[in-house]
Amino acid sequence: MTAEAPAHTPEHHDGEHHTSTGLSNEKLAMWVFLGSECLLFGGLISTYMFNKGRIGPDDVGPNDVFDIPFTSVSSFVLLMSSLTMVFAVSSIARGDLRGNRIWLTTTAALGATFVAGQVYEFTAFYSEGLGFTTNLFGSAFYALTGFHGAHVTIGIVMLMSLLVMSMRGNLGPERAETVEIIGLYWHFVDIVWIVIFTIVYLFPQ
Amino acid sequence: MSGRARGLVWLSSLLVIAGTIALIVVAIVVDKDHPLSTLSPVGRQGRDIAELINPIFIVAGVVFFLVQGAVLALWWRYRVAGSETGDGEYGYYDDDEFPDQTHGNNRLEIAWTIVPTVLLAVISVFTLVALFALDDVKASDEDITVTVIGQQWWWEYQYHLDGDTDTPPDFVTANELVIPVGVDVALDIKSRDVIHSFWIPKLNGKRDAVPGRSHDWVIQSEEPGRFRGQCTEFCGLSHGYMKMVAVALPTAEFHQWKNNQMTPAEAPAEGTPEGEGWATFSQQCASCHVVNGLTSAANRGGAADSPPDDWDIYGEHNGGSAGPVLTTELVAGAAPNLTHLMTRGTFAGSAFDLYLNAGDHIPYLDLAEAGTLNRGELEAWISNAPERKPADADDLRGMPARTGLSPTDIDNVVAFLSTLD
Amino acid sequence: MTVTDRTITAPEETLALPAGPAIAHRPLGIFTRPQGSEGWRSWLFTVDHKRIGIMYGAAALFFFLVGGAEALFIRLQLATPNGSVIGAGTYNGVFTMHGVTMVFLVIMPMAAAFANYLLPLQVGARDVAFPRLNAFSFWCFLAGGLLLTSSILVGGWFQNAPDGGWFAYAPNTGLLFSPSKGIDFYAVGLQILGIASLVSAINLIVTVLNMRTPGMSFFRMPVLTWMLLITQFLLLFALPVITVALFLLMFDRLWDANFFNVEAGADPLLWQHLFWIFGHPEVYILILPAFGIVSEIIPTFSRKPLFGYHFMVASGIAIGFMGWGVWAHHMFTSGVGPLSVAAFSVSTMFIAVPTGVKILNWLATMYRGRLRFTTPMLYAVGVVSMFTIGGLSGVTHAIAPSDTQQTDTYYIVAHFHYVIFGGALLGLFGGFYYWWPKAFGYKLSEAWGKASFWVMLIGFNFTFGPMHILGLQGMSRRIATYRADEGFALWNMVATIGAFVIAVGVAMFFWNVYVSTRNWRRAGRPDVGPDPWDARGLEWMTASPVPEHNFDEDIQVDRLDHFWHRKYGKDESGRVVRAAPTSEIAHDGSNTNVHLPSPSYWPIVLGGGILLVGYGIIYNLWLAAAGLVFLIGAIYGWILEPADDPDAAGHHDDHHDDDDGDDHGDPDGNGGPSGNGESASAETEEPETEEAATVG
Amino acid sequence: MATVTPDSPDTAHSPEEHASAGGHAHPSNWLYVKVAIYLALLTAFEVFTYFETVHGWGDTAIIIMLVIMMLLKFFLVVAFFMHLKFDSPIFWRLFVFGLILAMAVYMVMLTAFRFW
Ligand code: HEA
Ligand code: HEA
Ligand code: HEC
Ligand code: CUA
Ligand SMILES: [Cu+2]
Repeated sequence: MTAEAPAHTPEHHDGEHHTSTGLSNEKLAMWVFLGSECLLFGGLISTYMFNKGRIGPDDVGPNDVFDIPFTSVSSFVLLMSSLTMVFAVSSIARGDLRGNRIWLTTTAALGATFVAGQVYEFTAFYSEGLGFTTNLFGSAFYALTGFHGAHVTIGIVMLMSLLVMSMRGNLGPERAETVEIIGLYWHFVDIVWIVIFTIVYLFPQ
Repeated sequence: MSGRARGLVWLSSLLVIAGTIALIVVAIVVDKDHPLSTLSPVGRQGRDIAELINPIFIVAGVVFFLVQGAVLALWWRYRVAGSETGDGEYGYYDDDEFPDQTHGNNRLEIAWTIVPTVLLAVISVFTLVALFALDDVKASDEDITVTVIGQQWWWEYQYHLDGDTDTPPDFVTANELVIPVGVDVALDIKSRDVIHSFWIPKLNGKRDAVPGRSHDWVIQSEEPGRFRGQCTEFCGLSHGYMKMVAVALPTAEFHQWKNNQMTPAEAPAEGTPEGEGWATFSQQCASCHVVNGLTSAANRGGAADSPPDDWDIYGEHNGGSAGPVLTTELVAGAAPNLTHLMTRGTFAGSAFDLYLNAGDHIPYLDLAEAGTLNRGELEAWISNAPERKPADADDLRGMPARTGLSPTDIDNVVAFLSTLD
Repeated sequence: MTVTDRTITAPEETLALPAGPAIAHRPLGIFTRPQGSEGWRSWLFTVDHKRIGIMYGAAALFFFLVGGAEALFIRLQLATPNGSVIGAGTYNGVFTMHGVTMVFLVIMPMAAAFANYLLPLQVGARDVAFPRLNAFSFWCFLAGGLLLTSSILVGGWFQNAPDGGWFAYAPNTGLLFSPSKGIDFYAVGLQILGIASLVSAINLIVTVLNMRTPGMSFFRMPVLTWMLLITQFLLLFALPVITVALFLLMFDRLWDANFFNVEAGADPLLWQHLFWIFGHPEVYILILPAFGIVSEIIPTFSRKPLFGYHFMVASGIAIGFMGWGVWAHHMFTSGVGPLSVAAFSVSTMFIAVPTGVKILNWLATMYRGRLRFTTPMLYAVGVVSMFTIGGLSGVTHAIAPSDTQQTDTYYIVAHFHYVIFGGALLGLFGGFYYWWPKAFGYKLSEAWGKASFWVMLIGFNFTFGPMHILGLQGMSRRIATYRADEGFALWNMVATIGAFVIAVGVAMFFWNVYVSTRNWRRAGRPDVGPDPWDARGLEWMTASPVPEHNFDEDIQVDRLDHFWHRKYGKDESGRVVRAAPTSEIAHDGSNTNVHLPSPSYWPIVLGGGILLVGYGIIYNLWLAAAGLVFLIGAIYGWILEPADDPDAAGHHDDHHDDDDGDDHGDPDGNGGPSGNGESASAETEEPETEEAATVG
Repeated sequence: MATVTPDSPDTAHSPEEHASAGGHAHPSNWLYVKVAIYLALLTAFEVFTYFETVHGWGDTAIIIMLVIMMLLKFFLVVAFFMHLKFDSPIFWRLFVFGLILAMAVYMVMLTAFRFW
């Protein structure tokens, strides 16, 4: 070989994206990541369960602050955002870009409603005397729900980004999988809340 | 490398390995009797543990020699002599040197899965038996129970002669835990700040002192003696200097010691060096140190002469023997009760000897007569403790420097302390 | 200093990094991708798994010097009773940083070096699944490492170094008891390192699952690939646990939360559980890569296939599984109940079974082999021998009652240095010698290598052997000094001398690298050939150093040790004979038409952002907020970046580049005619061999 | 070197199984709506138990019921919304492995505090 640029002989296997399992890398990565997230939320939930009762008799406890009807509604909102997310995925798979945009927006809006509810809840609790530093219940509660809220927020940001891409014409049916993957994340955040809602709010204290 | 040189390396390494092993064996067998050795137990629990582990050491030793022997034998037997730089035609090996290409042997694999499994199953049976037996030893309720409180970086012992840890202790001492020979003494191990670990290797294994928790432990010595210990959970700056001593006394002497401990101190006459020392002490030191009969929580607003009345770790009785402590001072404020300082052989977390030439002198009460006061160390301690033993005095952890004291003051204080026997 | 003196193929070159027109700047500004494969900038922006692997290795070696220097300070301080070389405060920082550095900044990144370099090669892939993310992992790791290490210096020598021990037990690490910034550095640093490892774990798992070359079924993968895969799974599931623990600690320290505030009713054992649920899998994260390396080296130099391949794989998996059920053996004295102690004691013991299977299979591989004790082989056999010692002392710890005597003594210190130094580190060093020719095109000197091995081995045994005795004699760990009358003086002195002998051995390794490189260059950079050891894995089936595109064409694998079986067959009598010369089988790296993912600015930018956030959390939350904004900007830059440089050569993206899928169907992604007219290999200084690109 | 027959490839291992990814049918929107209705009903019932507590059921009974409903909801979302029911079993295994590991490890940890 000489110093000149070598000839470009085309590779015979074209740039086809085939993988050993036939599954896409991105989706596989997301599932692997979600497997890992189980341990993260598991740790936070156990920390909460371990600590919620470790408060003095006169301390602010779960029964003093929880407003179950309110939280039930916001939980329901988040639950339904999973449905709209599914619609977003199926619409883009069908090539229905308008529908996709509508459902993405709805999902993000429902998510935002949930986060807003959480912010409201936090301020209400705070005014009732439960701060992050008040006691172990407070610390554990805010840490757990705060982590979840952060996850939802990141999800909303991703949905909005998708929306912007879609508006600019960069989110066609060929990218349905991107939407699906972000959807997986979204659903995961939802199922985490299913667990949190039951364990944190509904379990008899 | 030439074959010769290689042989030399081979030989010398063998020698080194063999030598090391020999040294280890010698060290373990002959060199047993160290003050903290786990290999020469004196307490029943320590002995039980040793009896459990010694055969396991032997099993491990057998596996060790089998594996190392196999490595050496394979090396010796199957080594390809000659050049190892790999000038074979196709790379590293010449083409005709092929051993049998065995891929495996299921029977062998199963065998060497099962054999260790069985071996370990046997070991675990013994382990479990020993474990629950050791756990089972609970001193009866009326026996002496000592609440052991770790704090940065010394130990406090609160003696409950009736075994009831819910009432105020009969007396409080520090760093040297005195027990009667042959008796299982129950310990109730706690901490005032961070995690420590109480360990007198010759008597029993260790048990962590975890704040907010209370751990039961038992300690027993079959012979009289002074046994060294060391805090073994890393607890901050002076962890290395946080030691302790257990002293086992024959029953009669133990009672003598105990009765002495319950006697309050008396104020020295005014005008004497001791009296001067007491005056200085009451200004400079009594804010932290209790001397029963002389100082107490009084200096902080409590009643004089009252026995130390705070023994909880946290909660309403914040503080411990030094009296109420503000929560912001959680970690500090407690200081060793000095009422019978001179009956101890060591001070400041047993990091320093209180007496010179005392050796392992027994009985305990005679320590003062047997040795001479380690005056230099004590004076150095009083004038600048953090220099002798690192401390965080600003954060009220450890004893602050008293550099304001003149040499005479210190002499007087030491004279006063010498009366505390 | 034997360097194979092959035919001289190229003129002598200097090692200086070429400053040539490496990165061309083009009008799209930050949204173009950098280009080119030489010069230091090409390393900063590379997404090539091999270069990333090499950078991991280099960084790990650097940190090894740091951690080793700390170890030497420990040994100096402890050499004599009442030592006063460094004070107690500094000592606490030194041993904590030593432990943290060695575990998180030496062994783990060294393993990552091999994982990055070798995993794709061993499964016959062109690169990892997500090359840019891979680069990000490295820079993120480096950010975390530098942040942690900087704690030694900021605000004065060891004033702000973490000083709570590497497992940082609460509440000693709370603000009340540890008011310096040290624990903040610890928490933030480990958090950053955790992100790096987690991202890399996901990446490598997907790589192994998805990027295998045709025919490379799971049970045709080399054992190293298996062990690295298991390691990645352990990381995947263990890291979130310590993430939780570290967050709780940070919340306590930063915002007065109560998780470890005993006064508020907290139980400090929570930290211990969370730490060791992570911590025990972590120790297998440290050892499994080395087990994999040993499983590659021993067959090669025994000239036999690995004995009991399936059992080796299965035992690795078993170790990975069982590693999750034993964590409380670090807490036998901390007050967990007797039932827990019993359960964890027994479960711990049985880990000896799968590990023993490994040891015995290695021995069986050597049995009736043709053993050649090259340097890598010495290291591998060293692992078999030394790890066993550490493993056996591990089993004695598992006996819970006797562990109450051993825990937190030097007996434990001896145990874990035997398994970590004698197992993990020796294995990884063996790996350096073994794959060095693959990565750089020349072998390290055997003479220096062997000498350095023996010096290290002897020093190692003199350092840590006596610690068994010290521990049983009652010497506690983490004590800055000990009393003269405690009887520890002799063996401590021996250990200190041993440590300096190790240091000489380590220095000899670095010297070896230097002289071997020099000699090789002086000799005109002789070609070591694709397969210098007559080895078995696919990585040996391509040129050395590995060309940027790895393989000239996809390999169709038809069995375990595919490459070996292409080289050798059997004649009628069943004797093994050569079937074809290596040169015919191995790729020569001449296919320059493979399109590779373009380099990218963003991974390193993101790493910088993370560093900013890290310091911000420690010193000033406004800075952290600014860093976060920067970070988010960088993430969008990353996403918006075109999949390909429009000017770059080549046409087809050989595989997915990224996680976001943004690269598909990018309108102008498939670049037109190559503006600079260079492909990766055309730019190398030495067209003949392509070595320079990787070596420089 | 005499006639060389190359080693025959090992037949013990069948070549890699390729999951046919293209084939999975996307369920219809109506199915999703049905799932959502179930989810809503379950949630309603969950919340109902909370108020019913006031009338005094046993705590354990309530907890068991809540956990069952929680798991139902959980797996409904996972199976249908996240497509795990229709998608490659590899995803399922990866995710469930993490899930079970998390549950096992943390449950052992929590019970160790309480009972052991
Ligand atoms: C590379 C890392 C590594 C590895 C692989 C291991 C492997 C093992 N470890 Fe170790 N360990 C550490 C790193 C490691 N450890 C560290 C860093 C610490 C201290 C943390 C700290 O406190 O700072 C520690 C601490 C530690 C403790 C806690 C001690 C204490 O603090 O009180 C225990 C207790 O059980 C333990 C046990 C074991 C066991 C049983 C194994 C087993 O996996 C070993 C199995 C191997 C063999 C047994 C040898 C080969 C087997 C045969 C030849 C078969 C035949 C054998 C028999 C039948 C016995 N280790
Ligand atoms: C992970 C791997 C690892 C490795 C490789 C090592 C390597 C070494 N360790 Fe390790 N060590 C740990 C992990 C490791 N250690 C851990 C986890 C702890 C527990 C920490 C804790 O308790 O929190 C510990 C604790 C520990 C202690 C106990 C401290 C204490 O409890 O008080 C000691 C004491 O001797 C020690 C010594 C050594 C020595 C002498 C080496 C030697 O092998 C080092 C050899 C390397 C060198 C000597 C480097 C060579 C350097 C040069 C040639 C030149 C110097 C360079 C410059 C100045 C730039 N270590
Ligand atoms: C702010 C509190 C404080 C003051 C004031 C103080 N000390 Fe101390 N002292 C301590 C603490 C805490 C210890 C335990 C330190 C250690 O072992 O690390 C201690 C230990 C001692 C010991 C060793 C006790 C033993 O049993 O081991 C002696 C003796 C002593 N102090 C004497 C004095 C004298 C004399 C003064 C005054 C001149 C004084 N102290 C003032 C807190 C104090
Ligand atoms: Cu107290 Cu260590
Ligand atoms: Cu462990």
